[in-house]
Amino acid sequence: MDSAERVVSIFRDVSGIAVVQIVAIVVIAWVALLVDQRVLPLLAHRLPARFRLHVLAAIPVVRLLVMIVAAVLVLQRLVDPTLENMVALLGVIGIGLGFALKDYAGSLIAGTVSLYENPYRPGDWISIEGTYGEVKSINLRTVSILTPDDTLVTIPHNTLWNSPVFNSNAGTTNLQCVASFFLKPEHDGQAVRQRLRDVALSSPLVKLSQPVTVVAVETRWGTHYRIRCYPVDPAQQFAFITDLSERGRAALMALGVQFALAAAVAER
Amino acid sequence: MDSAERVVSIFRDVSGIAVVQIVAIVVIAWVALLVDQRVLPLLAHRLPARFRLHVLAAIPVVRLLVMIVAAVLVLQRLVDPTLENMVALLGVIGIGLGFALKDYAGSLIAGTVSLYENPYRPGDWISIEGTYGEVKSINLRTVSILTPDDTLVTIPHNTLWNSPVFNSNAGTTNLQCVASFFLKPEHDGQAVRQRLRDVALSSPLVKLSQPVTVVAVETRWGTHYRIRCYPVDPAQQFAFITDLSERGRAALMALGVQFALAAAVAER
Amino acid sequence: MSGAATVNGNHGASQQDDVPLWQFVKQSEFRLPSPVLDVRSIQLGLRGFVRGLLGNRRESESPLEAGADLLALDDARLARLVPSPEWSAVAQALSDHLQPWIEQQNTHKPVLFLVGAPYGGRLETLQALAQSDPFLHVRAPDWRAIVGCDHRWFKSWPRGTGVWVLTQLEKTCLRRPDGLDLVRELLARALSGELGRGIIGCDSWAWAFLRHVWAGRPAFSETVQAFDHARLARLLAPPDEQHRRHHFRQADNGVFVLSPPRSADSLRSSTGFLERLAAYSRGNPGVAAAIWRTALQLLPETGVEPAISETDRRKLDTVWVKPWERVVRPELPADAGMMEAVTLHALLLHDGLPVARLAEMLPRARAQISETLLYLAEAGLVRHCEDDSWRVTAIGYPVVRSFLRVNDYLIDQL
Amino acid sequence: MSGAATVNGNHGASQQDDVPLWQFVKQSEFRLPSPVLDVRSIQLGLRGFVRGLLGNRRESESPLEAGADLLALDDARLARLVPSPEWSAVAQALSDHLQPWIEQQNTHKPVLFLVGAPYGGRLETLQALAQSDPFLHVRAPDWRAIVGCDHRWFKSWPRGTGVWVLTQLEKTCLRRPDGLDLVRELLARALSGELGRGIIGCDSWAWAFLRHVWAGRPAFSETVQAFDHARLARLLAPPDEQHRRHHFRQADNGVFVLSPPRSADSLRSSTGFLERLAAYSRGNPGVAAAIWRTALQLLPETGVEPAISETDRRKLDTVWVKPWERVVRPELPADAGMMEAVTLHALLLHDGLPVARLAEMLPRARAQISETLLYLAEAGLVRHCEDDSWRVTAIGYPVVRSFLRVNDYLIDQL
Repeated sequence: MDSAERVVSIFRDVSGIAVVQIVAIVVIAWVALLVDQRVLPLLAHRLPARFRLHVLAAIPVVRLLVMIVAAVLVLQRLVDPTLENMVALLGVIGIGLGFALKDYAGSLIAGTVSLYENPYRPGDWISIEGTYGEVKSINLRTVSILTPDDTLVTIPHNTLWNSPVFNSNAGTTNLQCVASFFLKPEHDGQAVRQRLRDVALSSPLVKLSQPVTVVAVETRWGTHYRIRCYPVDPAQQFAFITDLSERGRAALMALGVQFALAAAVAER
Repeated sequence: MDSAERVVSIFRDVSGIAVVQIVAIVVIAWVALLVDQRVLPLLAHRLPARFRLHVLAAIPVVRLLVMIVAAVLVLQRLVDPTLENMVALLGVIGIGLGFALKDYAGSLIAGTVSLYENPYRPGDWISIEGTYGEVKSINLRTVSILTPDDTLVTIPHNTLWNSPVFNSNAGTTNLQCVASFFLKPEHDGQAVRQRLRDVALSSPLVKLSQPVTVVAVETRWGTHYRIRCYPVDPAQQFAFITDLSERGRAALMALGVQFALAAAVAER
Repeated sequence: MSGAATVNGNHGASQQDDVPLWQFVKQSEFRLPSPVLDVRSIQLGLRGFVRGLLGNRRESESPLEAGADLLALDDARLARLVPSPEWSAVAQALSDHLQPWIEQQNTHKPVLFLVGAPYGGRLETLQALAQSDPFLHVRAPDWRAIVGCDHRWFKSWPRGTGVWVLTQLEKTCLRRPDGLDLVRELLARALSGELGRGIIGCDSWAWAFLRHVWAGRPAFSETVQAFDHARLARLLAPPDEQHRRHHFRQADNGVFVLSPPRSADSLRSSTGFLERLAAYSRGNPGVAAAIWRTALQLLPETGVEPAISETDRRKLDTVWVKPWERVVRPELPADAGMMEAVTLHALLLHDGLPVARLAEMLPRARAQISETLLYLAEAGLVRHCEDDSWRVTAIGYPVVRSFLRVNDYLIDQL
Repeated sequence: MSGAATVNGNHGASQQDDVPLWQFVKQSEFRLPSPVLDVRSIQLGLRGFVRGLLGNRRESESPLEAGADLLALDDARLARLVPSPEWSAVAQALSDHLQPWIEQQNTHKPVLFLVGAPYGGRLETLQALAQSDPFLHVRAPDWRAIVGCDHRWFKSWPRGTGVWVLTQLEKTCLRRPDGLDLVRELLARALSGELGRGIIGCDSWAWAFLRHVWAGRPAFSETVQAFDHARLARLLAPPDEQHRRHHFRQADNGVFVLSPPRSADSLRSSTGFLERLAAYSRGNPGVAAAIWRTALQLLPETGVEPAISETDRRKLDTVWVKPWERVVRPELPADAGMMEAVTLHALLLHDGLPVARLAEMLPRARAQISETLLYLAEAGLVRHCEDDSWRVTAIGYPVVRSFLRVNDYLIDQL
């Protein structure tokens, strides 16, 4: 028995096929889909806001269920449900699915690799393709990041293959924060640096077990000072930078140095 | 026995399949996943910060383990675990995986090439696609760079194929630092240059076995001086530039020259 | 200076041991009392757990009548039973310990630091020392002098041949950007020998912070050695009164907590109470004494009964000590967060601060800081002192320290 | 000037060798003592290793009674046993060495440089030379004159027909942006012959640094040749006292470290100690003498014993030398980092500096620099001198040099 004959033999004899039944199934499924697509949204908009989202979320699920049930019922009427037939059928479907699932499988594998390589862990503050936030959960296919704007970003693990991952704390609670100051060049650098160091040391949120450094570099529009230090809790990084900037500005004003301001050009 | 028959024969007889067992395994796995996803995060948020990250990091690992165990247990009940059967099954899975692992393999090969070509070694300060930092480790698929902001960047070796790699010290401890000064053109150039050379020579962090040079170029917003010299330790490059800028500014102010400030355009 | 100086100055006649009561050692030789994890306490804990499950109380063991109400002691009684150490004697011991350094004109050690945890007795010892003869007392600067980095303070430095004593280095700085210059100047002058020879006392929390300000190492710092249970027993033993001798027995089983002096009427004299007290207080004598005070109870004196039996007499002279599990220690409120942490941390770093100073340091409004302080005071963790500053309480210090530790704040080394 | 001038001026009668004790050579002819890697020391090391494995001590070899406590020598004894060289005689040797240059009116060599490592005797020799007759002493400028590049210093240059001597070129510059102009001016004037003929002494560290400031080559620089073990033996041998002759024997095996003068009572006269001392000190006589001093020990004199036997007499006159492995040499603290390195480097470049000058050079606060200095002083690497400046100690110099070398700082060539 060669393979072509076997494929044909899977199907029942034409006499056995209940055409009427199949047509009925298709029509009923079509009506159910119509109801799902049209009636549920209308219903949802009449419900209070709490339920609306749940009802709307149910629409695609119901659609998928209707389709699967219809397909199974039709197949049952087309194919003789012996074990051999089912296995062969599943094999054919499997190959098709395989191609369709290539990207999904890639993400799943990337997810597995990410567990081994640990470029991000839940609780890390990472940046992928310009999106910065805290890793909330690592799912099978994706990683969920909560940005400081409280936006949940779902990024497929796939991006791992070709994009760098910036991890600010890499599994520890040490997350460096940088506070910048721009001054006109005519000032006492040593005094400014010492004072900015004191600003960091005297912030109540600073983690003193990590180093505090102040670096300066001369730019075209003035001297750019950076305080590099670590907050006690990574979640407080923005409050910490705010505190540093505030104290730093006040301390520099008390020292009598002048701030350099670049004339900015709006890009957008 | 041709291939179709073999595929079928892999499966045990229907009578042998413990459907109840399989359902039980799936249900238990599902409950375990639910506990993993819901209970562990709750637990983590009650723990002090030190433990929280470890517990959160365990979630996806636990999930993977549960899934693998469940899959193995189910397969065991579906498939007769003879050697032939297992090889055939793994072969099918292997082909699927092969497609998905295309990118992974590419990175692995690039990693091997990088070991031979040495564009970066651990300890080098490199810049790839705008990310500057010290190479911390070279892994199979990626290279890990620690930026001055203490951010760990994981870059796939893949980028090697299409992007240039900037290596500042190339396996030595000689890493050139540049300190810039912008002056109004009305000044004694020779005195300024001599003084800036003395600034570099008198920095305690300078590596005197490497040359110290001072170059100047006239720009639209004034004279741009650059001190080029090497720190004793590449890790101190920012402290070194800070020290040079500070001494340089003080020395230039003592000389009575005026700094030029460009009406710069803010980039961001 | 090698080894350790001793003082046995709590009261005249007491157990003469090999180990001195107050030991002064280099900071690197500081050893915490060993944590209590011996077989006996696990045994006891298991037995208690099983009893708790079975629900039977162990009245049988208790030497007290069922339902006897024990009362907490009033302040006068407490002062008699748990007297504070004689600081002048401790200061004498410190002086003896430092004698080699004082005599040897070693120019590369112009100053010595004495670092001690809050309530560890360091401040009182140095205050007593500064009053004694070859020592000169240095007054702490005003807070305005700190903020302004007022060098006139150095002008008023005591001159003379003696060794000067600055009792509180933590009161020469404020943790704000303009509050660290004076202490830096002080350390620069002191270490270069410009100010002569001196002893600088510093709170262990301020010391940990100042090491970052100044990048110093604990090379020249001495400290009070932690009190283990044996030395705690000697520290807490009350002086004998004229005819009454006090017995300290544990309320649930009658075991003598402090071994009865000069008598052997009980074979069991240790309950693990003092071991746990030493471990919990990290050998800090002030903290241990404060917890000890709250653990003491008396039977109520039932009026004037003339025909009181000898047994009852002894019972009245017996001070009952609560079992360790029932000693009420303050706890951090469950919702304590960043605000509570930074407030407590600031109080510890400065060894107490008034609200006005706190408000200049913390990035919150003064009303919110006051509210936090009252909330913490309610929990028994801080108190408002006579000089208008707020301090962490002795009894709350261990729990505050561990709260700050688990939240990654900078903690002290002692 | 060809060859090398000699001086044998340590004490009158001693071994007359072909090699002079103090040799002055061109810097290019400077040769370090050969490192000790001979067969014998490997043999000894192996034997010791095997003995260590087998666990048997070699008390049998020691000429001392077991348990005999050896004492370190007091300063008076040390001064007698290890006298400092007679610098006037060394200066005479230098003068003789320079005679051809002084006589020959060679205009294209107006100045000569004498470069020497710290403690190498260069400074003392030049100071003695400047006192002797045809030489004129040039005073070093004040630090304010250096920073201000004050040309009045040249006005006060000694005039006359003699050769002037500037003993410390390193004291004419400060390593700060405004501290290098004066030395540049000085070198320009001196090399052009404007100042007449002179000898400039320079520390080897400052010399290495000034070569970068001035882009000079070591063309006219002379130096003191390194002392190998043979010359060290002659340098360290004490002068004979009236009736007592001292023997220097190694404490663990009794071998004579310095060969006993005019006697042949021991065939073994070398233990490798001096070879190692020469290699470790890089032939620097000051450093070698400092380490030698710490290695000497005596048996305690047990009161006045009249009936002392001849053997005992000799034992008392014997100075016991610790084996090289047991000579305590200072070490860099394990946590020494950038701050320690830059501090030590600045001290070496300027051959000692006060704290105030250091603070102007290093990018740290004064308190931190003071603390670092005290920390290094504790480790025995620096000391505070009478003129308020801090210097690297002779005994700590080798380890400081190798610390700076492995950390890639600029080191000297000697």
